[in-house]
Amino acid sequence: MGRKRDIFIAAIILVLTWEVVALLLDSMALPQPWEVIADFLLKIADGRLVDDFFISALRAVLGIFLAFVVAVPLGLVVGAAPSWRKRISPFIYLLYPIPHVVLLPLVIILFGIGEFSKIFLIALIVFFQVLVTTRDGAKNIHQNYFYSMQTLGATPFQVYRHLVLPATLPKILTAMRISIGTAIAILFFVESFATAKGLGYIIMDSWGQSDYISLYTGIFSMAILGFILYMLLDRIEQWVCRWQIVR
Amino acid sequence: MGRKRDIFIAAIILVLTWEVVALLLDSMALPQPWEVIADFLLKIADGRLVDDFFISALRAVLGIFLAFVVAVPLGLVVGAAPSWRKRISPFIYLLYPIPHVVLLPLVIILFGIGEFSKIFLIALIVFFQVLVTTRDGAKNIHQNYFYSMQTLGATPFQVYRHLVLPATLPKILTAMRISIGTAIAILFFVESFATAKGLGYIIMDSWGQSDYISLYTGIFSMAILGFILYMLLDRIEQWVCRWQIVR
Amino acid sequence: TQQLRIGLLLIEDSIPFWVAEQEEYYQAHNVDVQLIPFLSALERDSALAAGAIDGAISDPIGAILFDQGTGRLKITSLGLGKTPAEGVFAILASPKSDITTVEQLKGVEIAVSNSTIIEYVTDKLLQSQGFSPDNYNKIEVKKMPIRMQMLLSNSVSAATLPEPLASIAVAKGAKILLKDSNAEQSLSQTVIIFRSEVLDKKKIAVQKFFRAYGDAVNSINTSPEKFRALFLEKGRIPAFMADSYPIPVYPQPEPFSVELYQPVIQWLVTKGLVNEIAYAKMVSQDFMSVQSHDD
Amino acid sequence: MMIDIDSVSLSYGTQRERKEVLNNISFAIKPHSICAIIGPSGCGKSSLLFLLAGLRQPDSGKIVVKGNPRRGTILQNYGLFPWKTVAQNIGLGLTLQHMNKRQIAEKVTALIAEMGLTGFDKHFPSQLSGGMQQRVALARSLAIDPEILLMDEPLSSLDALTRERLQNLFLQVQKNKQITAVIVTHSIEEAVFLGNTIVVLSERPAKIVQIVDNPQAGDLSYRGQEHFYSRCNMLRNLLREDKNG
Amino acid sequence: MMIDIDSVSLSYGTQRERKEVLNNISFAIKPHSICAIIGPSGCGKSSLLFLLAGLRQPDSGKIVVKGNPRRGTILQNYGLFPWKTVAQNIGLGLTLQHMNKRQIAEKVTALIAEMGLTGFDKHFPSQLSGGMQQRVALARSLAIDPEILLMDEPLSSLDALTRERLQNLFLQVQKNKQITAVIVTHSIEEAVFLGNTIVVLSERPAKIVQIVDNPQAGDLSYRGQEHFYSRCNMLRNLLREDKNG
Ligand SMILES: Nc1ncnc2c1ncn2[C@@H]1O[C@H](COP(=O)(O)OP(=O)(O)OP(=O)(O)O)[C@@H](O)[C@H]1O
Ligand SMILES: Nc1ncnc2c1ncn2[C@@H]1O[C@H](COP(=O)(O)OP(=O)(O)OP(=O)(O)O)[C@@H](O)[C@H]1O
Ligand SMILES: [Mg+2]
Ligand SMILES: [Mg+2]
Repeated sequence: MGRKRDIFIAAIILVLTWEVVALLLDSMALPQPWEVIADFLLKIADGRLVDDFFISALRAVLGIFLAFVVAVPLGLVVGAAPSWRKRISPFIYLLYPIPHVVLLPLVIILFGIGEFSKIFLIALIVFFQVLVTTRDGAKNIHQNYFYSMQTLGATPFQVYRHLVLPATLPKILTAMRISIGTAIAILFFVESFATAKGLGYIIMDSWGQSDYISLYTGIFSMAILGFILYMLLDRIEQWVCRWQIVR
Repeated sequence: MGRKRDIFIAAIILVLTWEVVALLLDSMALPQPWEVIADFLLKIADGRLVDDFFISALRAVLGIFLAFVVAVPLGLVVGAAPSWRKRISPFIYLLYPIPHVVLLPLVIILFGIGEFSKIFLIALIVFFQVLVTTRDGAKNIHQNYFYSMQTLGATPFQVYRHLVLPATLPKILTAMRISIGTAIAILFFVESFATAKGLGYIIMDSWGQSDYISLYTGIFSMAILGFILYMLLDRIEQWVCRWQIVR
Repeated sequence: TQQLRIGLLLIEDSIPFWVAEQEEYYQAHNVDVQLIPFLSALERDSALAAGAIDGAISDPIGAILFDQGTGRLKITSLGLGKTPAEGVFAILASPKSDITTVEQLKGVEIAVSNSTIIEYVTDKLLQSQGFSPDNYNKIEVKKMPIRMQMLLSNSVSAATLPEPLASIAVAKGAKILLKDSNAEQSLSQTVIIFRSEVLDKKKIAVQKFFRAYGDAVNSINTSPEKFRALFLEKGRIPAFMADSYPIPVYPQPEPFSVELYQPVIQWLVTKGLVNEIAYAKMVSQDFMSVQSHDD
Repeated sequence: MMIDIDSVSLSYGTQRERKEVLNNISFAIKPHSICAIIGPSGCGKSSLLFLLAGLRQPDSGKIVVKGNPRRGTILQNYGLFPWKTVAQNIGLGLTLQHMNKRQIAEKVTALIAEMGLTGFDKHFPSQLSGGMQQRVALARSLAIDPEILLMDEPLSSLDALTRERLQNLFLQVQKNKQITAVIVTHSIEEAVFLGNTIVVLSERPAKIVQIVDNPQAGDLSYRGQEHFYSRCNMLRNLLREDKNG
Repeated sequence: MMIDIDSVSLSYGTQRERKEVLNNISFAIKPHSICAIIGPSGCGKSSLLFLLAGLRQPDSGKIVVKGNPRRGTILQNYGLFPWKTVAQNIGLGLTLQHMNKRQIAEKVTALIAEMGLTGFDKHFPSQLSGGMQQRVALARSLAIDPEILLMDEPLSSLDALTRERLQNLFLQVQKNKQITAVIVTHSIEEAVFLGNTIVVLSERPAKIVQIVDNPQAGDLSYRGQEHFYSRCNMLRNLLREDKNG
């Protein structure tokens, strides 16, 4: 399949670039790929990394899920209904640009130091990205579609179900892609308290010890985790957005 | 104007909510709004905060600018040309989900510890969000528009100039919104080395001293900075997307 | 003239560096020193790894972990911490817990930062009280402010914190159970480290730097109050203890001693974090010999 | 279902740049009759239909519809949902009314056959030709058994034969179900064949040029008669005179 | 500009579910003539035009156009750019050819006037009626002075009078500039009035039913003559027979 080949070529190019840069820089801060891949395979083989991988995956996915469950419906309503948009947008604009990781102490007070705080923090950060993307997507639906719905006597809920949601779906998938990147990228932060498991923990722990090979093993694992999620998402997109492909 | 009123109401509601939560929690981790606002006004009045505000704004804006200059053209091409999309997407999928802040040592090797490293790090993180959003936007342009361009004998560049760019503009603005949020939110990270200026520095520094009033003054300033940028963006949108409003 | 870029954390240990700059001792000794502030050890180590700074202020654990026996850097001098009294760490109990004695820490979770001086001091303090490693549990919380906040909100019952956070926590009701300033021997020190490459290539500059540093130490020790403002600013001392906070007596730069080195390397080896590294390989003696004691 | 249009006016644009589109339009549509609206391109026919469908409010005047009849509407640009298949698009109105799935499927299948779209039920609108899309839109508005049917050039993209067949089909349904219908058309022949009354509008801003009574409309044999052609010519002249004078 | 269509076939869909649309179509279009294509809705007329415009490639067979003539094309759905004003849309082809701004403005203004769109130059397509949008599309393809003009139902949304006026305008331009034109239309009258040759296609998959020579086409007085009507009836019968038999 052409797709598999493209991925393979991309991976090769990335590793080669990495190798060349590592050789040129010759610095402990960028180990060579073979060192990292050997470390990665070793840790996978002896099972150490497997747990971390799955626990991080779970945290990221649950965080994204939590954010979507709230942000998508809200984004659809805020985007599609101008009166809501006017009222809610100032909140988004005031609350989005603050660094939510700094609110960690607050999150801990509210939800304790368990898993939920971690998932909540991921959800909180992803939430705004999903909200803004969904809102902007729903805003740009052509008025004629609303007219068609209206002439068919749709209730407001039906308008969301049959028009706003499917029309915004491609943008929601974009939001999902951005979320995956963000959620994984902030694991290193949310896994720096009250846990000794997870790719984020590995990264911070090795970074603290200046163990750059482990650090890059963590990064490498995250790239793979993200990649797997992206592939899944592409599958989903091919299914739910069939109508865009056939045209 | 209704808009100003909406913003005002939103601000009031936020401050009131904050007040109530602060009173309920009664924790140093969440000071009361009046303490923070007083501190903010004092620091603005004596000029201390003004520098920080502008230097942070500059770093964020330059980072976003740098990211856009590269990511938008790339995203347009990758989105609109299926062959490019197939080839470049694996790179995006492999490189996006890694926590780019962890690449700090690498960035420092390449660009030193001066201003440029800070701006570059912001740009790097924002880059992928813009790339993904632009790409997905350009992907969803209806084939008929391409046919129209083709019948008019447009060169590939003209297709981008007259079709792909304007059609993707609403999504690019969405990307801009997400970038603003992200860029400001990661200031706290990029301003924690080799600088003693900036809102991010204030936040991390006060956090380190558990000076939560200063911390929230920093957060508060960031919210305002973001808000100002969002208002500017809404203005720009009203101008460049006139055709969407009139319909 | 050769330039030295030195990474500093905003702690009281780095005051002599700033004093030397303010009093123009670097110029006096004809060395160009650029001081670069960092908010945490992580960014400092990144800059060090990237070669963007030549030297830094650090702690022995961090320095040895960074080096890993590769000879990338050397501990060039001791900063604060020669005597136990200069210790800055404390194990504290949460305001809302009923823990009041060290004994009650048994079986309790203590928030620390793994593989750092924090964990080291915690182990040492508790073991000096007769605890065995399985008497207590450590819970990982990397970021200092979060650890403190967790302590104050009773999310954890105990935590190890450095000054000035320990004092702030006490002011908020936390109870000090153990302090390394009360220990029988010095447990925590700061050290000045340089990259080996720099020590080779800019030997003279480093020597000059230490002379300037020594001058600054003298100035501070002679009239500490003169530098209180600078001390409060660069040491990031919270306002509520600004006036009462004692300015320590800074020692002249001197080599990091074997006595201080041994327990650290042993702890690291026992934990499996590094292989044994010979004292002479890690610690440099060269730069103090030229030190003139002109006070 | 009596529809009463009472001194309706409408403008587009901002205060600064107003374009008047409908200028004091009044007429009534008798229950169970077909009203055809003709007029030059851009005069305001679609705008008038928007008002009748309740999609916009007039600047002044009012539109009174007795009771709360089920309305079927076909907009000029089909308004199909690209993410729904032909069958889903046609059945949408019924789905919204919570009719059960089997009944919907039956009704949709019958309509697809009548529209000559058999075999295309699982296609998306983008896979259809222009005329096929238009037939889907027609089927969708017929599916809900409307009491009032508002149609904006519903057959404009169809070839002559298909068009005639669907005109006949429409007439039959309209008579059986006693539908009150408004059809905007640019085909004078279509207006004369279908419209019990024909409303002739002037250039923008649209005023009523004349309301023509057309008692023979809907008679299948009408199309061949001489009377039919003279009617058409009369309307053509009306339009031409309005344009020139 | 001779256009030669040689045993062209086309299918849509996947291997599993193929729909044949064009079945072995061959005919030639004489230079400087107008070729009208008629056939039932959904038979494949637009698809054939796509092939002529080079927007798709046939599955088999080939289309030969001598030289590299400037082609103007009007697709069935107008294909206007919603983010460009009327003036920008009409001038787009010229802008792409780097003509200077003043010349473009002049040409565009003249075309806007001819299309009866004066005053709408700064409007966006969404602010126009269906027929006005169609006129903009026509103007856009005329602006580039095409040597070949391919039009898919270019006048379908226009009222009878505007339509006739634009047919006459088109004829005049076609003769002056010696354009070779292909017009897909569902109006038999339009095909007979404009088409020097009329290609009649069958139901999908489209085969050629007959190629009708129509020497009187383009004669302004033709429309009134009896001969005109009998031609129309002949074509209507051709189509009907194909459908039924
Ligand atoms: N993208 C597509 N995918 C699948 N089938 C298609 C596609 N485009 C067109 N078709 C099919 O091709 C056939 C011919 O379509 P085409 O648009 O050429 O018809 P047409 O003769 O122009 O019809 P009309 O007069 O209604 O415009 C139709 O049956 C249609 O369903
Ligand atoms: N959203 C809008 N904003 C501004 N002007 C508009 C808008 N919609 C329609 N118009 C104007 O209103 C006038 C009438 O439009 P309308 O669509 O009602 O015409 P129509 O009679 O249906 O024409 P056609 O036969 O071409 O479809 C046109 O001049 C058009 O420019
Ligand atoms: Mg209309
Ligand atoms: Mg067609």
